[in-house]
Amino acid sequence: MIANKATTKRGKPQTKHSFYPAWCKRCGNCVAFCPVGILISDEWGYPRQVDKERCTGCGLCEMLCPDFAITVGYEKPGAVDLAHPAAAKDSPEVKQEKSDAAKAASNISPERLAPVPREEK
Amino acid sequence: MASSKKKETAKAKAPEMERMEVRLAGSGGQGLILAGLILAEAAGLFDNRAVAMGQSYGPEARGGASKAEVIISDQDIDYPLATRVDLFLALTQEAADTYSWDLKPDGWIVVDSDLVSHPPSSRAVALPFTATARDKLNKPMVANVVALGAITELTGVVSRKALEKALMARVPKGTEALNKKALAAGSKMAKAYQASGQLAGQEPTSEDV
Amino acid sequence: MAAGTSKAAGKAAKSRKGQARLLQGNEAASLGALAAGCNFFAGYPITPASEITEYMSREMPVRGNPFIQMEDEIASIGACVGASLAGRKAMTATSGPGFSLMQENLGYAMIVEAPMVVVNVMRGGPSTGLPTNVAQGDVQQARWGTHGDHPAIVFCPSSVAECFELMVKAFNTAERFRTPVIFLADETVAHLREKVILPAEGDLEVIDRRRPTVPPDWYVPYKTDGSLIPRLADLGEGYRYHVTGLVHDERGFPTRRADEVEPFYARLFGKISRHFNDLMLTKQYSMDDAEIVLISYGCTARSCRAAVRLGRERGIKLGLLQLLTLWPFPRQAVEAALAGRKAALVPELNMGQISREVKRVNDGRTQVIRHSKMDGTMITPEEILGRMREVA
Amino acid sequence: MTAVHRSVVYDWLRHDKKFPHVWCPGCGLGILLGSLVRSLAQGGYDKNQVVLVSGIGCSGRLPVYVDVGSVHTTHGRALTFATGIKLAKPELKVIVVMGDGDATAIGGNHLIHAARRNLDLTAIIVNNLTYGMTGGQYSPTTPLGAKATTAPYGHSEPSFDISALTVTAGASFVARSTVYHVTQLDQMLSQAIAKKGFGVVEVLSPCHTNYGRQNRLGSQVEMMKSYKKQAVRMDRWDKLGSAEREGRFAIGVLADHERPTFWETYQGSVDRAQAIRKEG
Repeated sequence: MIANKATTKRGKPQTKHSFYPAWCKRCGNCVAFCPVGILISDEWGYPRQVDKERCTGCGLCEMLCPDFAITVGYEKPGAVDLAHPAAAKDSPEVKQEKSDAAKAASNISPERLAPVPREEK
Repeated sequence: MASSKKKETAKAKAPEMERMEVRLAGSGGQGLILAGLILAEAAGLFDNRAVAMGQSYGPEARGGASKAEVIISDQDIDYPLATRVDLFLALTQEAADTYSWDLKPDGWIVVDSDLVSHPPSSRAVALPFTATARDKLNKPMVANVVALGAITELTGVVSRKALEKALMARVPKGTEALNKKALAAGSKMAKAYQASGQLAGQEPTSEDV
Repeated sequence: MAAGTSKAAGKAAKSRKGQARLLQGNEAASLGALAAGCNFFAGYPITPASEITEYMSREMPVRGNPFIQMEDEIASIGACVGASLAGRKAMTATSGPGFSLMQENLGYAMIVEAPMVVVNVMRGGPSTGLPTNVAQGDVQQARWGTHGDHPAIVFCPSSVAECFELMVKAFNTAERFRTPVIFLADETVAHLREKVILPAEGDLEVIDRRRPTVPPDWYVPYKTDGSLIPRLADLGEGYRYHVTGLVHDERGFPTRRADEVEPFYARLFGKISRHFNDLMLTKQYSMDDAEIVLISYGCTARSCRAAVRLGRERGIKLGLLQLLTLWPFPRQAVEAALAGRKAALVPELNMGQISREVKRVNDGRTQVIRHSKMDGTMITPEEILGRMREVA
Repeated sequence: MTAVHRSVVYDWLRHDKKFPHVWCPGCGLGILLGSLVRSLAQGGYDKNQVVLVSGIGCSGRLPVYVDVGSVHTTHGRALTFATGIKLAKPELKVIVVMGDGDATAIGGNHLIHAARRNLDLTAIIVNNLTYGMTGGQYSPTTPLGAKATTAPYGHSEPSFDISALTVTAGASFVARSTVYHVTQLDQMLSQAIAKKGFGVVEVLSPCHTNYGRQNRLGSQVEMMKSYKKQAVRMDRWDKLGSAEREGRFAIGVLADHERPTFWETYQGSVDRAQAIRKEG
């Protein structure tokens, strides 16, 4: 069934995250609840995938995204994600990237970025 | 006006009727609203006159004074409530007391002879509706129909035929014979009353007015 | 007696169309609704409107149509709006306290343009007031009861026959203009029984709402042609659109853009004001040579008719303008009725809710006098004639 | 039952209504919206046969995003409108989305009567323990002692248990879940929608903007993590003592039974009425 899909080193189908920054409100649900911890917030609070190989394709990030800003699909065979080359399990680069992003994100609270709409009933 | 109608028969083409106001009063549960409906349908649907009927609406379902008012006319009825009542029927003392303040001086006053000990006027015709229904027909609840039969016979407010048709259209199935009997009993007592000459000397005196 | 009544009513409903019948105002209103195609009823019992709810509970199941007694009046009108959007001709019936409760959802029906008929049988108020007595105190409430500025269409019968005729008119108006219509009766008329001759079924004009004819993809729910009345698609018919009580754009989605809000209100008012002439119903009695004119509505118009008759017998040249439409206020008819008269008397069972409108449209040359009564009983013809000395 | 893919939501969302939607970043309503759409798609319902009805409040804005017939009604009255729609067209799938204030305060009477009548409706009650849209006033589900803009010194009323209330009132199906337990939520919604009769799903959803901020519960992430700790599945809940239940709540199906719906019993009246009328 998944024969036409690219696979990881372990033979699982290779997933592909698509993010829609236009719909994303940078709430951080996907980052907080990814069971394998492969999503991070960038310095603006937008999510980004750092370890494609370990993605199980569970789709929790998609279901817990209140804004329909993530879809988890499958990589086509042979496709190369130039932005996120496959990274080893929390390699030093990934660790560094995660901590940089966390630092940047901590300075910007989501509430400040997106003012809370308020209206009377 | 009422006296001019006295001799009217069911078969004759009814003469032009000016506004005639009928009030049927009693206590809730005596079936006076139903009697009003039957009278109104008799006049409206079978005698083919204009008719309007109002009734008292109170919080009580049973007991208390209740009334139905039927306005009958050959013209359009403009004001739909009674202003000066031409024919007043009272089946209880309370109803006779409560609803007798706007009667026409020369109007008909008919009361139940047992339940109304103090009629609103000495001219009042007192007849034993309830007693007849209870003792002769064994159905106290048809007192209203007995009374309808009597007032129709006395006043000719509707034709006898129309009343009978209206009554048959309204009463529950299986009670037609009983109701016809009640109607006949009412007519009979009215005829007897007329025959007894008690109506003579009934014209209003200055004391009544 | 109850059994007898229902049996007779049921039999009558079937066989006696076009024949003389003795009907109560509430019954005639119900029959008018059925004749106009009413096929949904939700209500909550209240004196003096309960007879309508009872009548509908007998007739709707016979026709296989829904009847439901809801938990309150708010729910009743809510259900009616929902049913209306799903394509039904809906009606609810109530009296003052219930009508007060309905106001918010009446405004909702107004803004989403859901056709339906709301019956308010007026009784004495405010609050529980005089539940079984007659009054005409809800005239201005029917116009201004719900918040926000909006048009209102209100019909007011004065007889059992008019209960039937105006109810048919109310449904037709609601469907034609896509708007809730208020049927404002009073206790006297609602409880009054009169002989009426109902028109045969085929003789009635019955209007249905205009539904979209375009395929669903092309449907723009609140876009209109010249009539300003948008076409209404039934829910569940493939036209998947949005309905909201928020001010909305042509597509039905909430908007706060000034350039969309303004045209929205303009259309809401315009669709009614453009057809004023079809809406404003009046009747005239002895108006040709009248020196003093009575302007009245509802049961009080009956008192006025008697007063005209009795007055003329006594040499007073009285005439009557009866308002069958209270809102939009029949300004032209009232202006014409006032022109050249010595005086106008406006008898009503409130402290002057229509007389203030008469005064508003009066050009100032005619003396307008209000005659108010608020004791829970009707104004008698003699009371009206009693005011003639000060008028003349 | 073949599972539909998650991406089916994009077929059901209204793309002429501009996303991002109106809710705050991290609001659980977006998660519920996805879950609801997945459940509808999963059930194989025709978009043309689904009507979404809502009241007023943050939850009231939900139907506008779904490409079905959608009716955004007045505060607390969504169930009454839904009643009318359902009776007018019994073949429609009518789903009502309400907030806790909407459903249990101003609309509390409608809720219990809809449950009593057992109308064939699905009521989704989004419980965020507060009036979110109007700024965080207390609602009937705000816990005793919690802070609200109208309870600055702590709330002094006990709260409603929505699920228990609707079970008692006679709903055919009652379940509780949270937006954190999203896969379970999908299931509960599917079951409720498929259920003949009045189905209720109480969905706990964080309002970090108002409730969370006032009660120092942190962001929606912390609040959702607390759901994870507090929520106990029904089979385990039954075994807990009252002390262990303190500060926790059960999730799962609380009631699921067969009862005739209003429309079914009303057909009895229709048959009797028509039979009597035929006799004359």
